[in-house]
Amino acid sequence: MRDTEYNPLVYFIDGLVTLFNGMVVTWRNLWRPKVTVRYPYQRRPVPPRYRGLFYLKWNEEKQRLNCVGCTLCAQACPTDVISMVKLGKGTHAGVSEFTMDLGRCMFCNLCVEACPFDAIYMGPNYELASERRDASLFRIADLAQGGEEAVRKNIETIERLLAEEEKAKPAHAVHAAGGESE
Amino acid sequence: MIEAITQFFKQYPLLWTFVKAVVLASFTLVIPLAVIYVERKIAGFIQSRLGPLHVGPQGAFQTAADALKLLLKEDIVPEGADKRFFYLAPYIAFISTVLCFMVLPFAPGWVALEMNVAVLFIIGVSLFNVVSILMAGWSSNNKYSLLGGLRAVAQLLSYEIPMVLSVLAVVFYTGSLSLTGIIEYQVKHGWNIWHPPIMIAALIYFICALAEINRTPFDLPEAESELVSGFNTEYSGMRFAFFFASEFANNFFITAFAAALFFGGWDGPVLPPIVWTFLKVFVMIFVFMWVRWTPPRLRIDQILRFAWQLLVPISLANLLFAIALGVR
Amino acid sequence: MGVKERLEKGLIKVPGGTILVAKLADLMAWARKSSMWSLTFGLSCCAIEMMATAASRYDLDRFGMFFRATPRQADVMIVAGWVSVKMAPFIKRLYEQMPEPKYVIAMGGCASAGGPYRDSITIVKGVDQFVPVDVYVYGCPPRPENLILGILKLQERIRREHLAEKNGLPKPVREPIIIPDTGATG
Amino acid sequence: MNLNHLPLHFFVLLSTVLFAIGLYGLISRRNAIAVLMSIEIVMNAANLNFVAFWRYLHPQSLEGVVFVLVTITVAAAEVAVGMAVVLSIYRTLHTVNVDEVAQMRG
Amino acid sequence: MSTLIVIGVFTFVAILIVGVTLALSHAVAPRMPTPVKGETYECGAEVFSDAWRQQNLHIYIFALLFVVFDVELALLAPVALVAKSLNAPWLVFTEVALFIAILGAGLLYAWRRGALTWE
Amino acid sequence: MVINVGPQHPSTHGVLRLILTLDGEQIVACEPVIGYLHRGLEKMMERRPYRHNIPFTDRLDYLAALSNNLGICQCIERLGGVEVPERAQYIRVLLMELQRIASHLVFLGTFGTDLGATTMFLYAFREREMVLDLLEECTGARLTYNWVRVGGVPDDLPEGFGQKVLDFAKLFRQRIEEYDMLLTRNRIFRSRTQGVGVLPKETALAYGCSGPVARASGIPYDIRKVAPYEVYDRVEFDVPVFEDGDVWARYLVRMEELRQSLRIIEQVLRDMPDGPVQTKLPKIFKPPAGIAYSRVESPRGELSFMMVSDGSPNPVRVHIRAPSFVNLSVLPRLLEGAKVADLVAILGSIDVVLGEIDR
Amino acid sequence: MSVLELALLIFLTAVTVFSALMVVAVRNLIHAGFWLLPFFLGIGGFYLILSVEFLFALQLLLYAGAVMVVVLFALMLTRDVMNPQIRQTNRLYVAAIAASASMMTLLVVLIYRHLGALSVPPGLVDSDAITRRLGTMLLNEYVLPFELTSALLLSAMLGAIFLARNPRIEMEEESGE
Amino acid sequence: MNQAIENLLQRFGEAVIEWTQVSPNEVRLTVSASHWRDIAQYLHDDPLWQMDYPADLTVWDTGNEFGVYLRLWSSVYNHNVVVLTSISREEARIASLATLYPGVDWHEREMYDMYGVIFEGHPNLKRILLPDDWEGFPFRKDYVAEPSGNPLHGPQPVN
Repeated sequence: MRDTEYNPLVYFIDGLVTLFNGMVVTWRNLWRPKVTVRYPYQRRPVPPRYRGLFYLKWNEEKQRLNCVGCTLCAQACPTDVISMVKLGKGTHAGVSEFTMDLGRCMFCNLCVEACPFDAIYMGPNYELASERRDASLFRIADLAQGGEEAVRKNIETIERLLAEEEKAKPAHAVHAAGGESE
Repeated sequence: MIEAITQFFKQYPLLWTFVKAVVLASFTLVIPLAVIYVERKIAGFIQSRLGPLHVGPQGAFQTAADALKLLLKEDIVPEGADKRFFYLAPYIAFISTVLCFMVLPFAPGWVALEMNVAVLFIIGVSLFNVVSILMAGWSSNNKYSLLGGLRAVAQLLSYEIPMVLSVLAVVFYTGSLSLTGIIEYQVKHGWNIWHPPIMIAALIYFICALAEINRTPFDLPEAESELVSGFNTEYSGMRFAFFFASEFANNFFITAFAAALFFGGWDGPVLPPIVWTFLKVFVMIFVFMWVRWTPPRLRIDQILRFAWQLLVPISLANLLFAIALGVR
Repeated sequence: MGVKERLEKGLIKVPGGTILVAKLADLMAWARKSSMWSLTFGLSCCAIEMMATAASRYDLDRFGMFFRATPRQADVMIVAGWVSVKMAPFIKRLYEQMPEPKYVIAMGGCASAGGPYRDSITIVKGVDQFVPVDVYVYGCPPRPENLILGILKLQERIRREHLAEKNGLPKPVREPIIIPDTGATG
Repeated sequence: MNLNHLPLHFFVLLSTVLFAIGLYGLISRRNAIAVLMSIEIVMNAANLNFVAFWRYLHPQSLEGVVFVLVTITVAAAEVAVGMAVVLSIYRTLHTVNVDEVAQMRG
Repeated sequence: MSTLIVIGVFTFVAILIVGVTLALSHAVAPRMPTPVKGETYECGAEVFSDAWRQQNLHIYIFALLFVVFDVELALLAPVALVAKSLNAPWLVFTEVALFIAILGAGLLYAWRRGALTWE
Repeated sequence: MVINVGPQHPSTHGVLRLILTLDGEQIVACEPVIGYLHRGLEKMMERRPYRHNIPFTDRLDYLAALSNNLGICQCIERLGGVEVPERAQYIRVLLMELQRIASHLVFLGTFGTDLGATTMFLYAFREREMVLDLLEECTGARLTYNWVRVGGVPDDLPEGFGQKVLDFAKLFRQRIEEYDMLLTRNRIFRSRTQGVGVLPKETALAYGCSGPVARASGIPYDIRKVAPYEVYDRVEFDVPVFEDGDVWARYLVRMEELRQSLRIIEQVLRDMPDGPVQTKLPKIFKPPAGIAYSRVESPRGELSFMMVSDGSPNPVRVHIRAPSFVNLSVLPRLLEGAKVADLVAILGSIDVVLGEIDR
Repeated sequence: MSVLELALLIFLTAVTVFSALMVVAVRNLIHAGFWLLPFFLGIGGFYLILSVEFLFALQLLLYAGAVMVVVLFALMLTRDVMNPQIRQTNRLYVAAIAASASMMTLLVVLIYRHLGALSVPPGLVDSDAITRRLGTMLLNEYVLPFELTSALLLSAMLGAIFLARNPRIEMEEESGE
Repeated sequence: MNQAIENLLQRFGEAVIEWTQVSPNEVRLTVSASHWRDIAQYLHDDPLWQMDYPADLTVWDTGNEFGVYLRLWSSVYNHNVVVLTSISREEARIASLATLYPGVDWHEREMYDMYGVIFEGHPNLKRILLPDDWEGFPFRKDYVAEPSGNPLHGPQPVN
């Protein structure tokens, strides 16, 4: 298709023909169904693996969040997105506060992969625009599956469990009282 | 009712002229809104998308919102600019367009000014556009504007010649320099387009018209990817809107001119003449847009080479062809 | 001086002028929000998503938004990507060269808050440190839907700004809010 | 009186004034292009005079218009060649100043 | 004469419409000039030389060619007007052909000279 | 006349700044100014454990994030002597080639826009969305996938992925025909690209150009053939090489690579074995001291990572040989004597990504 | 004469004379170039008053269009040797004023001496007929000037191309051959 | 390849401190910095080597010294050569290869930018990625990295 010599007339006719070819393509596309998604009124489903805003999984059976506050995710994060306050100790430990800063998040999934307790997930929520700069800051109530209510129940459950544990092991009574250590 | 109003105004010719002027100038301002909307919609459909959709029904008020927004935008005049000419350029662009519309017959008798040399007048007046581009490009004191302006002028001038030559072929055929005369000739003798020399002339005219209204493949004056926005880089708000408006009004005009020259103007069965004019114009505008959204653009040297090495010789030869066949 | 005052000076004396002014101001807000031309200006990853937003699938033209290459004809600057100290003066200048009224959308975590480059020595931690930002679109990079949501939020904001102006309230502020360190362990 | 019945001396006087203005520019301008521009003024004044005289005195023959036609043609040719000369000078001597060009010639 | 008045009125109205619109825009649009805003746009960079500098001379040849051909068109226009009514087709054809041929020779010369191609 | 193009300019593909000296329409000299996206990524990587650096590479060449992921993972694997399961290698190749298609489609679209064919941009992005849908389904992200790990890939392909890819391949072959009709065969497009920005073979070699830029200049330099990695030595494909070295040749190389990628994808899907997709590795990864480098054929050319380890959990040095960085350095040579309008064609044909140039 | 017509006439005259003055007097030559536009249009307006529409169209096409653009191009291309601040007049400007003033005086005196001969009413003409007759004449009586014009244009074109050619191309061509 | 290596060792002797054959078509050479340019020139010119393609050049900082890494490829033989050397951190000077391999021009500028290594004989050694007025060389191990603040109003607190 490479041409060597310039001939105006040949070029002109060739130009018209190839232009017509192109116009056939555009004409064909004119009648094709449109691919546009009318976003605010119409949404595409996101695939199950989609990595959007992450959330803390709520365990209906145990009535608590799966998170035990082990900070493995925070350690796995390249950009220090996650910080948390651990609640309690031992097998029944949980989190009382879990904060993430979306402004730094790369949605890289490393934290999810690092979590051995199946506690955090990157969910399908991608609508993160806001007029407020601090909208990037997500506290535990925003992240937990079930919201404020779940957090309250979570703390209740864990404190109850901790209290039970304390009864079972009176030797460690001194430490379990406050339940606040990192 | 309309008769009465017309009758009333006809008693005061000056007032009547004034009314016509206001109507036509407003038309020049309003028609771009329609043309731009159609253009964006067609571009959208060609490109597998929907185009303006959410402002008004099917996005119909989109261009009105654009115009209103431009009205509300700050009007920046760069410090380094040659202010006087910076202010003046949009005026000239707009005047040129309005004066073109002035001699354009929309339907029998629907012409603001019957001129014997309308064709020459149109060509002359459309050269004002060149001056305004040169003015805008130069006075902005911006390198992109200047380069864009010079390119635009070289291109417009070069394509003016074959365009006028193809128009002259029509003049040889119809023996009239007035648009009304040309259309009336066609009403009597059939459309010009059916004659072989005029077909070639129409093709040349079509190509030149693409160049004159800066459509791809000749959209160099505002070649966005090279010279930012060409000669109107520094223009903002309403001043830019006037360039934009006159460009799209020119788009309308150049197709209406073509309709008058080649396709019998208002001539057509059943429907009223004015409808025919608009029908022809919008069909042609559609073709223009269809072409516009297909090929890439040419380089400036290729554009000029194409005009002078091909279009001018062909249209000169075609002129002789037209004389040989048309002058009997 | 606001548009309203200027209009009022001329119109308020006419009976019914107030209503007219109010209607006109509504119209203005409508025009501003339904015709936001954006500056062709992409920095990095987010710019590709911005292009994808303008492309067929998401089609910004639906909202009357298209890209203008020169800041003189743009209303919105979408800062899409991280901003280095070398780039910041350019962005500032481009912002300054846009005509009023103008809006800024910070697209992506980098433009909003510095993104993952929190310990980089050359990345500015959010463009709101030198230009006022109206809408922050978080995500890395934000999905096109997310950007469209940001644009809708901006439209909402324009409407609200206009309402505030109409009711004599102060405009919503556009000052940077520097959030405190979340105390993460590095 | 109608505009169509203006006295002839109006046109003659007008073209005289324009001619004088053009003459002034012709002599006083230093830039070669400006000199050419002044020549255009002079020519236009002359054209106006031709047309006016033809229109008033010999409207039946068309010599005045033909003459103007030729003048315009010549003027265009003159501009084309003149500007080419100026640009040629500009490229070689890097000036368009008439005086300087005259000095440099020797 | 009346033509002049009509053209004058149209020009006047066009100016008026542009002027009124611009004035309206001036009245309602905000104005906040700053020194940076007044600077020439240069892709965001600082301005380092003004645009009023020498341009490519070659573009000029096209303007010159345009003038020459424009004159030719102006001369052909009245001929085209009467060609049909003259009832002497071959006379018209030969004269116009000669006219065009002379100019065509010039175009050919320009072409051969390389004036129609850009460097 | 000195003219400044960029950093904000529609056709500089990001924030490249060019200071052009013009004589009329002709470019006399060109000085690229880069670094407007510099973020000291290599330095940042030195402060992080090896595996934390993988997501950062997404943001290098953001059009081909997976190639970058693969590059750094291979480098770490070589440093630590990690074996990759066979199925993971196949998945990697599959994703790389899908990625290559997506990246070349961006090239096609932006190149079209630069030359004025705006519709091409929208068609290319329309098809790119299809690829992105596939990649999103597999990896969970649209642009910054982060889907290669040291020792494999994080997860297997989703259910029915192969069939979807094959369906796409079938449709895409038709669409390539359409692109040819719309753009490649177009006379205007050809006259805009043929003979423009000619890069002779010697210059391309001396400047170290790689990828389509080198292959268009007659250098058969494709890492997939020269130093095969993963399973590229088990699939059949051709490396398109053109001798002309102009914009047109660079364009054709990429168009041909689209077809070759489809070919590879089909073979990979046919041959893919079952098995694990990831090797188990210790929590804290400490490779032995040494220097390792890996080479990957990214859509833009030879992407290589060099890592220096001293046995600690963090690398001593990570160096990224970004193909765009090297390819861009030849731009001043290409632009000498070109016209202003050719600038966009030439720059577009090099297909730079500023993210990896500035690092 | 109606008030409007008088106003139009005064306006036209004023524009023509003023813009002509600006062309010769303005320091910034680009401005002077742009001032040519109203001047040419003004002259065209007088052609309309004299009811020669064809000449008006010609004036638009050739002067306001072509000549204007060429002059502006030339000015822009040689812009770098012009400084809008410096005086654009030479030492002769006093002499120039004197010359043009005396010329004008002479002419005015001459006109007044022959005022009687000039006070004739204009003949009636049909604008369209003029154009048609012009075409006919160009094909019959004035066929020689018609063809000669073509030759003149040819020579102008040749000259212009010869002069404005780019020396760089020439050199390349010569070295290439 | 073996013949080529023998020739090289013979030609430069002590200057080649160490060499290993990594794979059939890849050699890794450790050379002394003083012969940097000569060896590169030899590899470029010698008909048995013909290393005409500069693939990569970089510098790293071990804290004690700078290592320099050059990778070349031969389009004729499809051979790869990695040339390593080390230079002292105080001196930080080495001969430039930019005139020999234009492709390493920008690499050398970048290394100057980041490490302050001066490539002697480089035609245009100035900063490339960082702003021209940047102080210090940020990739050096002893560079105190302060996260950046607002570039237009001086440093600001960083979150």
